[in-house]
Amino acid sequence: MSSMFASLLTVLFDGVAFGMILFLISVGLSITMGVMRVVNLAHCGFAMTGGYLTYALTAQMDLPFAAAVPLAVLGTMAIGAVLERTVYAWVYGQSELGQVLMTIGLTFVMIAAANALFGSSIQNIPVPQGLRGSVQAGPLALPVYRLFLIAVAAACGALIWFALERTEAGARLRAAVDNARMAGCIGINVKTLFALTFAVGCGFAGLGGALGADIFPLEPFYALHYLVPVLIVVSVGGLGSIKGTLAASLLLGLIDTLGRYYLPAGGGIVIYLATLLMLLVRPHGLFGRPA
Amino acid sequence: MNYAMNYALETRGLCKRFGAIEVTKSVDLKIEHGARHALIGPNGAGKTTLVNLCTGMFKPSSGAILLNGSDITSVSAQRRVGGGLVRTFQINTLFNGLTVAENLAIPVAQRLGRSWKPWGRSSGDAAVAADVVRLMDELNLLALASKKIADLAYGQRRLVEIAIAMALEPKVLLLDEPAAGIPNGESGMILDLLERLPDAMSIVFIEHDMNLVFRFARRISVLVEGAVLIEGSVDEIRKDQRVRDVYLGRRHHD
Amino acid sequence: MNLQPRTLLPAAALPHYRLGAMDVLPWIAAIVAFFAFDTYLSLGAQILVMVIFGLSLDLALGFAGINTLGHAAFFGVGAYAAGYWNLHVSPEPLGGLLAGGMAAGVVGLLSGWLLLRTHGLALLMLTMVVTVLLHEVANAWGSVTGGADGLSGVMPDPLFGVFQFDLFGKTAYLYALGVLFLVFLVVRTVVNSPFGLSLRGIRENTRRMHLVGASVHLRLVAAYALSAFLAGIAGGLGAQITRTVSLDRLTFQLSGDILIMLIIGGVGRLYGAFIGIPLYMLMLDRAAEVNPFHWMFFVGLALILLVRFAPGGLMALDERRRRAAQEGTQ
Amino acid sequence: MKFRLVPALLAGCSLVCGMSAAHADEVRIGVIASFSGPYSTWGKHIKEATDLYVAQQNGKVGQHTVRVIYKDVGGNNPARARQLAEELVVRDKVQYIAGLEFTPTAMAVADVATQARVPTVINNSGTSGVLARSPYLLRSGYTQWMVATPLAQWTAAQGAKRVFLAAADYAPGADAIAAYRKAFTAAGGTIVGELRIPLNTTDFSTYMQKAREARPDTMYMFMPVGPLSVAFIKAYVERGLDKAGIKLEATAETEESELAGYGDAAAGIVTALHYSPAGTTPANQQFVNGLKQKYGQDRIPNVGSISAYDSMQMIFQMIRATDGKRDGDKAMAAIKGYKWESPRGPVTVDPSTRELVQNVYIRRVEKVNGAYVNQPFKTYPAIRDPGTKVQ
Repeated sequence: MSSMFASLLTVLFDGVAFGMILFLISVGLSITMGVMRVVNLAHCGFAMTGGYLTYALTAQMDLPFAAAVPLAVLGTMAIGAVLERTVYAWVYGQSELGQVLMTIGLTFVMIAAANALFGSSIQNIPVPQGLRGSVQAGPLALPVYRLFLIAVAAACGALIWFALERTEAGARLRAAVDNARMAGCIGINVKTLFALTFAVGCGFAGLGGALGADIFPLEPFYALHYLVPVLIVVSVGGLGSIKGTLAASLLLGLIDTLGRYYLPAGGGIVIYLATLLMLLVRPHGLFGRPA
Repeated sequence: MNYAMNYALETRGLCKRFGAIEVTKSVDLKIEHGARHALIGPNGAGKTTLVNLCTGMFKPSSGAILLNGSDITSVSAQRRVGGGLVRTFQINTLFNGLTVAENLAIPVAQRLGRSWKPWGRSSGDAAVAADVVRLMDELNLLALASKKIADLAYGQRRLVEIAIAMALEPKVLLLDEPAAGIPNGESGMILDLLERLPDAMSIVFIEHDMNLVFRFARRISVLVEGAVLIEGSVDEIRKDQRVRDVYLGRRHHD
Repeated sequence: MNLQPRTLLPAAALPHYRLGAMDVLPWIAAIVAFFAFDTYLSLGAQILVMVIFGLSLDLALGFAGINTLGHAAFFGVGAYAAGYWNLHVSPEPLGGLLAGGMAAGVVGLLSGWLLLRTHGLALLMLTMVVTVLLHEVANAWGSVTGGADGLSGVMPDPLFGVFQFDLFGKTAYLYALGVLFLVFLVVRTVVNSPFGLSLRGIRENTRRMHLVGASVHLRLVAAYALSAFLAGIAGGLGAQITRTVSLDRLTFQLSGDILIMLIIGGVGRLYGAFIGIPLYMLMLDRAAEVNPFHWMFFVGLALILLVRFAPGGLMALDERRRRAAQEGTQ
Repeated sequence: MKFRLVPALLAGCSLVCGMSAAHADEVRIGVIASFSGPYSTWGKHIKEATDLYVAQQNGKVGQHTVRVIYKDVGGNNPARARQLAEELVVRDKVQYIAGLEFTPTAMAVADVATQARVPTVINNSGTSGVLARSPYLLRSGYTQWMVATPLAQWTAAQGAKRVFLAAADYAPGADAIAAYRKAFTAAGGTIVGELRIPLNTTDFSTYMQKAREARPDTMYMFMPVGPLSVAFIKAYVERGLDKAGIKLEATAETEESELAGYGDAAAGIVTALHYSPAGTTPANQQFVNGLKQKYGQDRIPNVGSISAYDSMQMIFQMIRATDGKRDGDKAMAAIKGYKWESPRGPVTVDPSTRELVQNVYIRRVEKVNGAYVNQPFKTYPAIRDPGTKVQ
């Protein structure tokens, strides 16, 4: 009986850890889609960029993990900012279809670039010794790296929440989300704000790509493989809602993990069925507002 | 039904709350057959909300709406149109990518029951085309027939906005600021149009242009803060001190 | 009043896609290709299948304004149904085609009924989720779909009992061309009809359409189901021509691909599919010959530039050029 | 404008057609593989090994020049595979087809091979019974039955009693599980649990939990080479199954080109396969060194390379037997019973099933000169495909 309970706890823990990585990768997309109303299918490409930068810095240039990850995040942000001011700026006024087309094109370019630079096989980001292995918590053996992931993702969530709710920049951003034209009228530099927000969103994705590489292996088609779950998280959570993205990530992580544990035969179906039902009941997501 | 007279459109104790804010407060409106009834009031008085409630775009918090004596409170917006209740919008709500003739062919085909036919010409048949031509002729739109809405001048779009409603041959027509945004010199165009509407059609209109209201309306309701302040004939309203205070007041106190 | 409506109205007022010299062009091109490129007919037949698929998408997306990332669901269901029909019911090809269309049409009807109450991003996501869900179902339901191995050994009988499906793809090509012609006639008739006009009305302004008294949801469901039916025909045709059905017919990626191809040609223009799809598929085929490792880079770059310089697709580019020329002469 | 284009195109086409009709003494081989898309590693390995073999033979069989024409199928896309096969036969007039990395693409090509009587050597398909689809099909790879059976026998011989089976949920996975189960239970062992894992899985920790709860002494896995295998093995280590004393067994998942992606996680995994690049025979030295000289020191052959290399060996033999003439039936008759010394060891084409009869090696992932390799330590000689008889 107690072993069954221990398994359940382990599965729950895995669900939470899986959800937190999804959160880390998705939260940037939720913010940028909420603020700029751009259907950005290239978002996972930024997560991949973060992963490959970390790989290049650690495995190829022998930098320590703790230095490589922040540098990779900054690098992803810079690439994001440049792209926002160029190709993304072209599609702000366009229809959703134009945005879909442009961002798919951008994804293709990213995949081809990753393939040309790093080859088509999987690259491993070496995790530092201190983060390997597991700790014993009662009957449970919890992997240290997953605990670390949960902690980082939770810290990021708290940071974003604080920045949005408690700072001047956050207030400006929320104003811009509500009404970009109005925000421009009251002296907010919307262009800079958007570029900055986009860069930050890409930065979080890059962090997710770098830290999550153990669960989402790094290869050129990363940018397309994990697009579906990320889009699901963002739309179930509701665009622009941090709370929603967190809730959706955890919910989907748990549904997926529990579904696979208790219903191994229908493992792949459960999550999509759940998503379908949630979106039918709440088309704007758990915490989203109608546009 | 023992009503000596039923109204073309009637609201009974109509209320609408958005959260804690009550935007429509127990409005009893009675629109007679063939009416020319103006709804006036300052900005934010709840005039457009009232139109939205009548046409089914909002659900009332309480109260009832009757069309020609029958309760339509829970009837869908689309069905109310079938019952003869049609509106226009303060902000042009047109089929921008289509031509003027197509903009009119859609409601005409809908009225004539041809809009589900999946073959044949888009104009349906001769009956639809003839009706579209007649409408455009009446509104002097024939020259613009093949222009897309996006290529029209603002005033011309305003005409199409009303023409779409007319194409449905409504029994009750709700016009939300038909002359909104039209330069003073050109509002005569709209007035001409309004004066040529069939007598049997009951018309409710929201308007800020007082010249237009006083020339065209026979009865006026004054809305203030979501409630009807007073209702009466043009002369009664013109003379009423409360209306002057509330609505025209500021000018007198300056 | 005794007006002769048609003489009073200029032709452009209620535009009817009149048949002109331009309408013969694609068909002549297809027939010339049959003789001139007789060793490319397998590729040609697959292009024709995708053009049918693209036309079906154009009906939903371009004319009814239904934004979807899930049209592969219908293509895939049609392919599986036609494949299953061929293996277990009858190898006669036309019946299989109809079975594919009907199966997809039913899925379109049901999913449309549920999904088409939403719009915008929610609709994009829901259509995508339906596709991945069906993909998972096909993967799990091995007894019918063959799971990840798909259906193989699909062997259609000779067409009309006479024309054997040959190695050169001659029968397949002409069969696909014939089906494309019929599908084109259906789509062309529907979008030009009063029903088609009401669909364009919904696309242009859903709110006003409600307040003209039109049953928007029903119309969208009808258009979506018809579009699904035609996509199912395309899927079934593909299954018969390639003699296999596999999970890749039912992927989110295929939905994306067909969307890209259609947008390149131009959405809501009837001939967009005829331009974008052959162009894209020929480009891919050539790229695969020249340098397959890097084709994605150039395709991606082309897409970005297309969005920048020809937002409405290639046909819109042509339209703009003509309009500019017109203004120049005035 | 438009009408001037058509004659130009016609002229261009006839030029191309005219050119392809020349060189009567050129024997053409079509290779269908994934040079783009998520599986492009396959295409790369296949092309390099194919080119190496042809170069080592100076591009000739006797007087006949051999030309290889590559076609990109871009992944597991049977519809495109069939189209390319038709084009190779119709337009490029090839006499042989090779390549093909997945069971569905192999099956899609089967009836083109029959119709055109073109001998076709499938490089990789793990499902038994595929060759029954056409009398012109050959396979230069292996089947899951071929490798899982000896592995289960070896495991039982080591004294293992309880084995847990985890396989990707598609046909080769089902074969892998069935083969292992049959051989292991026949040897007196117990299968304590079995999991079919969907191909869209990203997080394997839940499955590790299930496996752990079954308390096996050994876990046998089957996953497609690539992201799924990497994620599976990493989850195995992260969950501490290795520390809990559960040994991991696999087949092709630990191939050398992917080993770097595992970090240290793959160390100690025991696998069974028909080939190891660490083999020390002269034929293998020649093969491995040839690849390194031609493409760089970091090149290590994998199952795709060895299959492509040996498929060329088989095709060259058929060209010899038919003296370069197009005669599929004669070629097929000649290849049955063909024996040669491959880099993988001695190989025979089974005359009755057309499958290869070949050695299977039990290997362990070990660090040699600072890099992980699959070190073979036991040989099961001359294995016939047990799956073909079972079915």
